[in-house]
Amino acid sequence: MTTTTGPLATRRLILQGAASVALLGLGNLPFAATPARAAANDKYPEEAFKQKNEADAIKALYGKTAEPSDKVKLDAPEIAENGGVVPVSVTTTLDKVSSISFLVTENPYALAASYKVADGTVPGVANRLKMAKTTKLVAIVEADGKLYSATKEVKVTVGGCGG
Amino acid sequence: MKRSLPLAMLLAFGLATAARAANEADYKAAYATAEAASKEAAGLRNQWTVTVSTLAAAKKAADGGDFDRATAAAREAEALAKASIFQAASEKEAWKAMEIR
Amino acid sequence: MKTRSALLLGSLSAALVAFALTSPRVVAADKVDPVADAKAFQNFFFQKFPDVKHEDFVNGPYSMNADMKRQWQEKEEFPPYEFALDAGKEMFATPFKNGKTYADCFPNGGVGIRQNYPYFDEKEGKVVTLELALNRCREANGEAPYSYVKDEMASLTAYMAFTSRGKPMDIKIPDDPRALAAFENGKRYFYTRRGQMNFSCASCHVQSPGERIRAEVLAPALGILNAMPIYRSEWSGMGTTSRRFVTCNSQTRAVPLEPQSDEYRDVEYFLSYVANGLPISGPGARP
Amino acid sequence: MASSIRVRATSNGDITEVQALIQHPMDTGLVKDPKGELIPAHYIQQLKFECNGKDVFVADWGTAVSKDPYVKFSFKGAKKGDDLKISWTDNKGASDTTTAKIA
Repeated sequence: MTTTTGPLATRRLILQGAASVALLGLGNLPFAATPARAAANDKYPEEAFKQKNEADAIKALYGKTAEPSDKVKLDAPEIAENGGVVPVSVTTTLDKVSSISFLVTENPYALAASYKVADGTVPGVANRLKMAKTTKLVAIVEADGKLYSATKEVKVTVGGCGG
Repeated sequence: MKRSLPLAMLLAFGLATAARAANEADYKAAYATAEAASKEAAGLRNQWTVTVSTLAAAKKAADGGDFDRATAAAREAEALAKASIFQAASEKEAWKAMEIR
Repeated sequence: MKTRSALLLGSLSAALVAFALTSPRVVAADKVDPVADAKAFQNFFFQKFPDVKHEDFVNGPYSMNADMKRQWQEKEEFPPYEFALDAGKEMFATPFKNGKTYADCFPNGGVGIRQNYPYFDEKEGKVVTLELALNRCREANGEAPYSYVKDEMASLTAYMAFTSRGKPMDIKIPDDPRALAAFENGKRYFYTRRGQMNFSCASCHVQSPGERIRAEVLAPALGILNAMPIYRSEWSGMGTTSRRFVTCNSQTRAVPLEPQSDEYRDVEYFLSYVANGLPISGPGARP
Repeated sequence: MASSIRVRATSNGDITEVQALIQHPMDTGLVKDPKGELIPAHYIQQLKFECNGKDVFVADWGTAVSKDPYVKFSFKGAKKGDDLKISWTDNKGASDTTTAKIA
């Protein structure tokens, strides 16, 4: 496994340090300080999960805004078979990805899930989310300190007989 | 459309509302006939959920002293019960029409 | 009160319309012929959906809608009924207080036999379903029976179904007039309209499978029980055949019967027999 | 009782694919029970995957993650037989952990 020594790693180190300082409240400084060892218990982004809308959640989580990119492949159903279990996944060809997040704009709290992607982990994740109603689904990928996003609409209807 | 005649009559009877305000006696009579019809529907194993809930609403309204609403609800419950009884009787043969052969 | 009577009017007019709509059909001789019924039943669906592979019918709504099938396949990678399956396997191995286990009650230790249920018990003269047999096994060994609509029963039937996955449904009708009567009674129940909605099982699962009723795509009746018990996202939990029958009834505003009443046992007998040859795919995941 | 975490970790060559299914109600705190009272929020907040002493993947979850949550990802740098340690903690401070061998 490539340990994080060598020039590439130090540049990454600085970047992470910068990113984490910017995140202030998140206090994952230990993450930057000891990347070589297992990342310390990075703090749960409490604040970000409290935000109601998408923009505030992204700001609380990353402290910057994202720009759409077709390098972020978001896969979600057109019509959810059930709003409680919506299979959603994202893959990306971007490299040096450090974080992936999902936001469901119409949910009571926009931020649904956020993943910290370590070095050597394939940048991609599949999970099952809840969606309150027809909504925009936004996937955010943090690569090399910049934020990229992809958006898709998922139709959700409530009730029905259960055929 | 021989079958629709009794249905129409049933409908008319169900919706006829008493002219003057209903009193407890009216309610008791209406509730008794509704309950009998509901028991018959249950006996045919073809009870409707709305019959049960309308009957309960009638009782609740009566307990609250609102005999107008209670009597109307009891009458409606009776009509629903009668409709489910009619449904059970007519389906005895009607189901064959849908059968895949 | 006005809305109630409007509702009543609506339901009665629906009943009238339905009578007019049902196309007159030649009334076949009244001799009960399950073999012919099964063939006609299967051909109806094979012709109505020519490009659905025969064994795919057991996947219910997913055989009718590609987008939903993809969502289902993603769920099947690590299905939500995994926990019920493990619980069922554990329960099957845990002996009763008297030291016996479920394996002692069933042929072949209960493994790989789900496709033969329900069967007609000639001693009792009635249909015996898997859920009934499991509870009878518990009672025979001094244990309290499980509820037919709760998780324990679903876990047990999930495990037994899993051990039969892929095996073709193989329901037998012995040459016994009572068995033919049970089959006919099940068929009648399946086609009989009930509830204020005035629907029969066939109104949804024969006349309009593949179409949507609100958000749900309706499953075809052919093979509809092959995936039982099912984990439904709607219930976010397991559902036995009994639970499915009871909820379907109340959705047409018909008061459900007791689980495992004769009508339910017979309609399960009818639906399983006409699906003979199609593979068992339980436990299933559904919307 | 078996662990609440079901995991499948399969490696082909350098990439290990990990799938996890966790038994947890993931209550949002916004749903009422049949008696009409709010069911308090009870959901997994953090789920960590650790292999060869390094956190390969950390999930921070909100209330919008489905009941009996599922997650799938892949990572490089592990081989068959390595241990993959999975642990979660929820907002009530409950936790569970399990270790799986990479097949």
